[in-house]
Amino acid sequence: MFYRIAGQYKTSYKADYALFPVRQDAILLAIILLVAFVVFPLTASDFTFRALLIPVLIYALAALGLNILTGYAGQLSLGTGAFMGVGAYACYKLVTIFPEMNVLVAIALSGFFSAMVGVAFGLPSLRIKGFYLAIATLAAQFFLVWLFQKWAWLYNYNASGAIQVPNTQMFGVTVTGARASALSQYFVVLSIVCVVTFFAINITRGRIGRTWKAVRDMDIAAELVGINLMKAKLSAFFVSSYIVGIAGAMFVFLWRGAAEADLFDIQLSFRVLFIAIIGGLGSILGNYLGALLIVALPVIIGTVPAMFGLPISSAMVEHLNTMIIGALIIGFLIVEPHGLARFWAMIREKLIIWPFPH
Amino acid sequence: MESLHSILIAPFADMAAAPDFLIQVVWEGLVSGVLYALIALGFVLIYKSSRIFNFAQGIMVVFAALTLVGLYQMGVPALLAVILTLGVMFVLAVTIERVVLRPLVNQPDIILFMATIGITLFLIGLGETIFGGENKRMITSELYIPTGSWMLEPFGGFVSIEQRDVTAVVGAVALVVLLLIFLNKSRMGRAIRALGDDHQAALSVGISLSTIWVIVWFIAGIIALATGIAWGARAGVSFALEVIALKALPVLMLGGLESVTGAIVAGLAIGILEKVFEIYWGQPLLGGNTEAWFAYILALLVLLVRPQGLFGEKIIERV
Amino acid sequence: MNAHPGNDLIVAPDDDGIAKGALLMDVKNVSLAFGGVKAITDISFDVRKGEIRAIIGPNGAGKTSMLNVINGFYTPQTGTITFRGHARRAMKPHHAVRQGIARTFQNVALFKGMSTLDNIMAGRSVLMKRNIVWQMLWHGPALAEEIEHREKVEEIIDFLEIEHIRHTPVGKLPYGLQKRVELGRALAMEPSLLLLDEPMAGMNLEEKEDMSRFILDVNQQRGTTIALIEHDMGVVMDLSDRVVVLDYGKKIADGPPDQVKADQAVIDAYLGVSH
Amino acid sequence: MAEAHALPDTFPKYLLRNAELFGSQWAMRHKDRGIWQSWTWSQQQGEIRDFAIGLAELGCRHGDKVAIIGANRPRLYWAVCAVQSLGGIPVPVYADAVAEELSYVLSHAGVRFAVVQDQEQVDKLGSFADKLTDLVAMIYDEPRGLADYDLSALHDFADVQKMGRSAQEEDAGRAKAWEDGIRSASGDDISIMLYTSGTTGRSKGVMLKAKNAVKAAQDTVAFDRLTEKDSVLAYLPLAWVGDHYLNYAQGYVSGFTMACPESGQTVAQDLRELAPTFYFAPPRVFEGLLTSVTIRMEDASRLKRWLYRYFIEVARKHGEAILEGRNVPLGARLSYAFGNLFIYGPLKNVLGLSNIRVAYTAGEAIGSDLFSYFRSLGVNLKQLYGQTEAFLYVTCQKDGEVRSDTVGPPAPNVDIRISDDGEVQFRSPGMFSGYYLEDEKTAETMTPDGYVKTGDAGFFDTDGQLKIIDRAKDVGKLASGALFAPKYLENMLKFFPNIKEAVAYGDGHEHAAAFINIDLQAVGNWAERNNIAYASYQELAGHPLVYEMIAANVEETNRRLSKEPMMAAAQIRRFLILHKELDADDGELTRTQKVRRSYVAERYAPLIEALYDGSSEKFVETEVTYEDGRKGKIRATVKIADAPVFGAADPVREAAE
Amino acid sequence: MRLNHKTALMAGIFAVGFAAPAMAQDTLKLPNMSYRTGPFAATGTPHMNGQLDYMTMLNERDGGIGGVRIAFEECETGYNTEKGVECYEKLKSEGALVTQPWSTGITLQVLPRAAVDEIPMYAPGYGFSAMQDGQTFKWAFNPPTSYWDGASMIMLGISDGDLDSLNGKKIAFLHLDHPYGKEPLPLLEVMAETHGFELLPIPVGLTEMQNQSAQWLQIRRERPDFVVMWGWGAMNAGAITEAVKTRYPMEQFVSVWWGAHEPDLALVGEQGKGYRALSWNFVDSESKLMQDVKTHVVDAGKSQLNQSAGEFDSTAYQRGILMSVILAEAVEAAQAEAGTPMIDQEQLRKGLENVNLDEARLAELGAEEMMAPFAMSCSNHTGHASAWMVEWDGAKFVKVSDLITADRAVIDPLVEKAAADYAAANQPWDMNDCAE
Repeated sequence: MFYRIAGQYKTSYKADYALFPVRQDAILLAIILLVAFVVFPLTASDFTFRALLIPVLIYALAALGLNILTGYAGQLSLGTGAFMGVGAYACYKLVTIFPEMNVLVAIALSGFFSAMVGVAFGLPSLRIKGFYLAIATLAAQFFLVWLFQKWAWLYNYNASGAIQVPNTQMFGVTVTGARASALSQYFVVLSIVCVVTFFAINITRGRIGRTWKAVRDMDIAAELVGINLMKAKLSAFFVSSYIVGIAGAMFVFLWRGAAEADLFDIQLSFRVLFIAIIGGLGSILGNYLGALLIVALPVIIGTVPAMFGLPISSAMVEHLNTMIIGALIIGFLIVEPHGLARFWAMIREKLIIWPFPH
Repeated sequence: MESLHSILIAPFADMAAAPDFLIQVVWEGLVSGVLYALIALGFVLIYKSSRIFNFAQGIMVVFAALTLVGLYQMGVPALLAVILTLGVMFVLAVTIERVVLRPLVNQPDIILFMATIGITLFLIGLGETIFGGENKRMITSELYIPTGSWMLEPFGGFVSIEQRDVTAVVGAVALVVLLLIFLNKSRMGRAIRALGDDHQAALSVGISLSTIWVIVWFIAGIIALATGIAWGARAGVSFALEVIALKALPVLMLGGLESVTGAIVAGLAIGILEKVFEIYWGQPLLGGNTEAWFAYILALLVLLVRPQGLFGEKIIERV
Repeated sequence: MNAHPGNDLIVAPDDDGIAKGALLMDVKNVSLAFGGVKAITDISFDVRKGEIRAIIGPNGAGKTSMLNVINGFYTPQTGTITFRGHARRAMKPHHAVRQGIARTFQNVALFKGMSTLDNIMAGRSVLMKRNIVWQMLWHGPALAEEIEHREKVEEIIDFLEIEHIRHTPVGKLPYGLQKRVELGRALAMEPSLLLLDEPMAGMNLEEKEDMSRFILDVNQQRGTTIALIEHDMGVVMDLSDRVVVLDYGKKIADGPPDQVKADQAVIDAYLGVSH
Repeated sequence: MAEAHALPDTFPKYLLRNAELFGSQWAMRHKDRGIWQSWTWSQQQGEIRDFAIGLAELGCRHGDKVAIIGANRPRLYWAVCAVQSLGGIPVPVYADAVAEELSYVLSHAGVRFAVVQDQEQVDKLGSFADKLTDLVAMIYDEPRGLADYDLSALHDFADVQKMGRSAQEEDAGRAKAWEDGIRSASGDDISIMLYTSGTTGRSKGVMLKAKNAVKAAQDTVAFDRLTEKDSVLAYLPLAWVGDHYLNYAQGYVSGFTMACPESGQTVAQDLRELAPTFYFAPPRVFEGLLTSVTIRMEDASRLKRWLYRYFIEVARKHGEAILEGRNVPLGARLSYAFGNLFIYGPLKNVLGLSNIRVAYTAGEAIGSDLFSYFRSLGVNLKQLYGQTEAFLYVTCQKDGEVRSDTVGPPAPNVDIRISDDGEVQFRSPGMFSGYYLEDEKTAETMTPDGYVKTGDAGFFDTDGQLKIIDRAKDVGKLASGALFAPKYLENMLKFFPNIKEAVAYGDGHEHAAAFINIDLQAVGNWAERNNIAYASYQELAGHPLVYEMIAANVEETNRRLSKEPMMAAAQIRRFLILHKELDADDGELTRTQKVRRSYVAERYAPLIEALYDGSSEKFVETEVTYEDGRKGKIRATVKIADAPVFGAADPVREAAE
Repeated sequence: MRLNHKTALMAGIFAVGFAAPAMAQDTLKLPNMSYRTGPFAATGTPHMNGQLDYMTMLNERDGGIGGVRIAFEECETGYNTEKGVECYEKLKSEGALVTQPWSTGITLQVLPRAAVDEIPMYAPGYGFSAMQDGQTFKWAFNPPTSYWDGASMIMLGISDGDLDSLNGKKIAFLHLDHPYGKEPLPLLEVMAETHGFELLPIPVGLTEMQNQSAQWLQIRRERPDFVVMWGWGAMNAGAITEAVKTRYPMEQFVSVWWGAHEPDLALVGEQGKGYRALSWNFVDSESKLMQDVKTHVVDAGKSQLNQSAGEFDSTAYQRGILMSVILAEAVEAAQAEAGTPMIDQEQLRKGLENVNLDEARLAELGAEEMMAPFAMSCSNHTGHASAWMVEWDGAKFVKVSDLITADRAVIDPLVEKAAADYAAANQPWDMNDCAE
């Protein structure tokens, strides 16, 4: 209906490869960015930033990283949480060893550490496939978290074993640590997420993305069209772990403020995996939709009984929440196994051919 | 040199120095291994029959145990509670088949896998809503499970063997034997085994797919209850049990996803090896807690050599 | 502002300096066994530049194994394969592609989740060079490269008359079209030797005619050398310049179609199994 | 240099002018290789120049005929202009013409060159190469499959352009000379020769002089205010006057962008992508669109169906008034605006009609509901009446003065008169200069005072709009002497969605009567919704409720007829629903799906008899040909129904007086 | 039509999302971050029931504090740090006067934020030991005693006051591998060095809490003279059953106060005889305090506690009651100082600094047998109440020692250093000016 695509034709491949070949998509994105960059900062409360917006963005970024590996390259990973941890600890070490380093630089560099670790644990993917590969990432998950606990150097021999984010400034504004305002952290997170998403879109639609998808769809055929499986898989592990790593660094530096090893446990991995799957494997947009559902929904559900003044204990809300999330996951998988992204694509398709049904 | 000594020689010297202790370690590992194997067995059955990687097996253990204890606390006699719990597990199997499996037939593996994680979350929420989140005591003595221990005194030391652990081992062996008889001798069992290879072949036995699924999930439920009782007797019943179920994953991988034998052998092997490694290498050299990852790394290393697991069938790639 | 509208003649890109009719590939004494089962026994034959070479034989004659050996998927126990003057026995399939050997598969091996366009573009992965940094930025060299290859791929799409399914996920296409897309993907690699594994299996008469036409066009217009396996004897005899006949992993005849057709060993082999 | 200020009088001159004025504006687009390949006017000029010079190298000279055969492709359009630039005469020929027909046209025209699309056409021409004694060379656009053809007389379009370019490289003055040649060309040269499709007899080559053609185009471009900002999708046959005029001639004169579809099958999709501003389609295309809209809406959700019905009703009431800028209450305007948001806009969007500024339909009568439907959505759809001999336009409707049952007042500078026997005759700027090599036929078509006979019967309505009622030779008289125009009645009947085909009789009879074919799809749908079971067309056709429904349609037709003084006498008193569908396989229809009235009359003579003898039913036996070629007989007892007639206000006995 | 249902669902979800939460007025918002779910619920729940019931009792009996009703809202964290931060933000946005993070992990996260947001953080009996330094930790309070105090008291308890008697002994420190469990380590390390005993830290991972056979095999091998347990949740029950199984002498097994938890011991019953724990509170169900709670809350059916399991008589429940007693004291003190019943965060902070639960006040409350007196001040945010050793007699805990007092000489310098380090790591850091 609102999508009027008649007359939006392409006269060059360059135009065909535009980020948004359909004008309305660009408008929609512009509106979303306007809301994200202008409307929210003007209206949202600290709670909204800290409990909804910032975590949604960071989780979406982590899911984006995972999606590159699992959705695009077809390599199941259950170790996302630990790779986030690598990013977080790397960032912590960088910031404490080089206090002068701009935290953005530290975050960007920390991704390389997780990328390295990701490639190391990705090596078995050359021999092991499918669910069996999950064991490699699970091994990473448990081994790394154990390492975060035992390797005291990582947390600067802190008595509590936790890492505490120092206050750091960027352009005169405190962006990390307790003194950072939610708004400034939100802006940093939002900007990083936008840039990384842009890069991710570009990679996934180009040669490398095609290579990954080819490996995902049929690795033997991919090899026989000349794709170097090792390069393809390991590059997916690299890029994926890089993004997951910076998401982990942001997770601690721009949101949580402190972290202990258990933060990066398998529950975190599953959470990110949920987001990627509910959002839609093999999609960039889906990660955001999935994060909205998985991260924001519980927060919202938590406020519902209070809104209606229902005398339900917070524990009961939490129990019900767990149930609802479980049921939602099953429900979504049944209704639309390809996730929210496909769901949106269907709506968009419907809007394009409106008023016709097909 | 010194480090090599501490890695390669000292542990064995320790073992030789206190053989009673070594026996105790192995026994402890064996008991864990039996429980790992039981959980893995539930996985294998479901995977064989429906290609579903059932992550919910762990929570089914908790749920079964919780239901049993919860019913007992409501005043139901212990043995009746066991029967009622089995009924609950059957209802659960039917519900899962109807509500989850049937609509998701023919979906990719990962979707089904995610659905079982959904089931897990749902059951956690449900269990906590009904029975509360606190730790509960397993009704060990009420079920006539002996609670004492035997003290063996070999090599001048001692080995303490809990009677309930022995019960668990014996019970597990009995369960496995019954299961193997069922799988090999009954028509239904053969259908389930056939299903792993070929859906059509299984259907030709004349049993509908959904019946088979219900039965398999129910058997998984029985195994879960047995596991829950055994484990609950050792450490109480709470949702923390669920994390132990994750150990079943490396067991499965190591054994090969479809092999019943594999699950048992790998379960025992992992149980014993992780304990021995922890005691003789992990604690002295690595700061302990190596059981958190040992099983996974071991499975990974084995898979690198045998990508299909110890007992899995060799994968031949064709084009 | 496209400077070349319409349909430029697609020129064979494999400028490998081998004259038409000269030796392109020489298979010498190749044997392959799985465990104890012999799939191929001591087979030798050659492929000349610019010809359509058929490999035929009853089921289980070792035809597909032969192709798998040629493109490096299987490593033969003995024998050598000399391609464009380089002799080798074992190699990785992606190296075979780099050397200029592309193939299609008996059971379509497309990337099901990707569109026709992406499938064919994937065939050009080997030829694309821009690294990940350029890919991330997209605008600039990566886009220029993408467009350059897109133009080549569009030529193939046009050539195979699959414009209307350009953006359709191949998993949703009928079998005949999938085969065509697969051929397109192989062509995208700009091979000097194109291996076709039963390109017409499972097709109806009309689809077979179309496919025959495409194969001939590829051979004639692009000058691509083709080695194909086919069950349909009629098609093989019409299409190919020379035929090698396998039976139980052994070569039983080799020569022009007419000669092969008259060969007693061939007749016996084919009578021996029902078709 | 006075000429420089005068308007150009040939299309190549326009090419030069456009390249100068609109050098960077798009002249041509072609959906190819997944995108719309586009050329500006100056690029187009370059393409044409290269080809023209190459063609000249091949020996093409002033006066040479060059056949152009193929689908709508930029290169074929360029060939047209290139030939014109050399003083040659392009002869576009229908691409789907069979070899025999093609052979006649090409040898009749004496073509020296042929520019064809692909291997198919090359093969076709090759099949009668011996007859084409004048043919020097053949040039093809698509090289596929032509690699191993004998190349001596066969050239690739690109190669010819290459020849042209190397000729320019060798002789720096060559391009200039080419342009000079264009500038010095005379408007009296024949611009193009269009062979009329021969419904009767052999095709005739209609010769059109450049200055006439240009003048006609200038008039209509001004009439519809077409500019270089406009765009069209050229999807009609290249050899048809409509395509040549609307797209090529108007395009060169106004400088607008012409776009060629990817292929014949993708026209709808391409139209949707392109969303042109100027559009022409015959009524059946609009009818097809409406049918597809209706059918697709049937499957839509309840809410959408409701929205659709509600807003289409709003549009029906006010849409045309809004389109024509008449006074409409504010509330209605508001409703219409919402309708535009929810229904009209999206609907036009999915049909590719979003940007239409001017749309025409012609060729046959269009139903008023159908016509109003598109107009009410905001599509400025108008009618025109034209002929090859007129270089299309004879009449056309002005914006705001549009009716469905007339074809409008005379086009600018066109002079129309109705002959004594009711035939429409005209004199126009674009008028042809004669049939090629057939002076005799030219003389037959022209009146001595220089009017062209159209062969159509018609009359001017009170507001000065021309109404075409039938082919002049088909118009008959009732026994009473009143005018009887069968096609007119048939068309009125056919506008009802339930009626697929109608055959009217009455010439020499007391009254008019009709055979009716129901539309199986429409009536079948209706039957399904009303739970009427039927096993075959025959059964459905004979169903009493169907008769009732059709009777209502006939009655409505009569009511309308009664309001038209010229036609009131020819109301349909009796009708029957034919027990089988008229079928081209049985010879009842032409291959172009037109009714062969006399053959049908002969074949169903007993039924005609029954229509006039008052009987209420009649048994008939008809031989039919099945799809697989077998023959069989079907038998039926056909009911005959009466229809009420309405008193005419003022019956008129004679036509044009 | 499938799509339409889905669309409706989505619309519903987002509609809910943008509705603003309602707010209650004119109450003292003293929320709690509870965990009644997850592996730690077992020990958490009775404490939280106690905290809640005392506040409910005040509302029922006195109409709140100073005439203003108390809104003791709970926000469920499941001991999950992530949820805890979310709860913190949510409660902050609702105008909470205090934050009770209830897990050392959450405490560490919230500590710097609370200082910036200027919300007093109340961590009774847990949290970061250095928080006692009120000059550095202006906004944080951990009365009545810190973990370092606890560790010191345990050492004194097992050595009967003679720390040097531990010389040459081997002490295993069985702890949860979590910031909470690691908290006493720095102090214990210093003490081990000073007093010549061998400290053997044995961590228990979150996933191993219920299956500690590896840890207890290690204990069996190492044969320590004492096992000091710093566990929580399912870990304690696991450790106690393993200890019984391993035949570790119970009288050498000592826990911090959280280990004084009757249900854990009930699992082993008689076999747990001799097990000791340091506790800063003691059960006195007949006290006026408890009887008031019983009358106004439990018997009135307003409590969530599990009566059949004897929760009312449990150490944990009554400890929870005392946690709220201290907080209520602070509110009263704040009201008195501010001169108005409706106080703000800064006033409550002052109130906490002015808590003085001396013997007289404890008697007035009817809790004189339940805990030792203590007082906080601007520079002392802990108060350092003394504690008892309690011992499991097979059915219940009994006092087996007099009040033990922590060794300040060892602790205070460590606190000073830790506080300084903390402030340095969190520059810029606002100090509390206690000069006035």
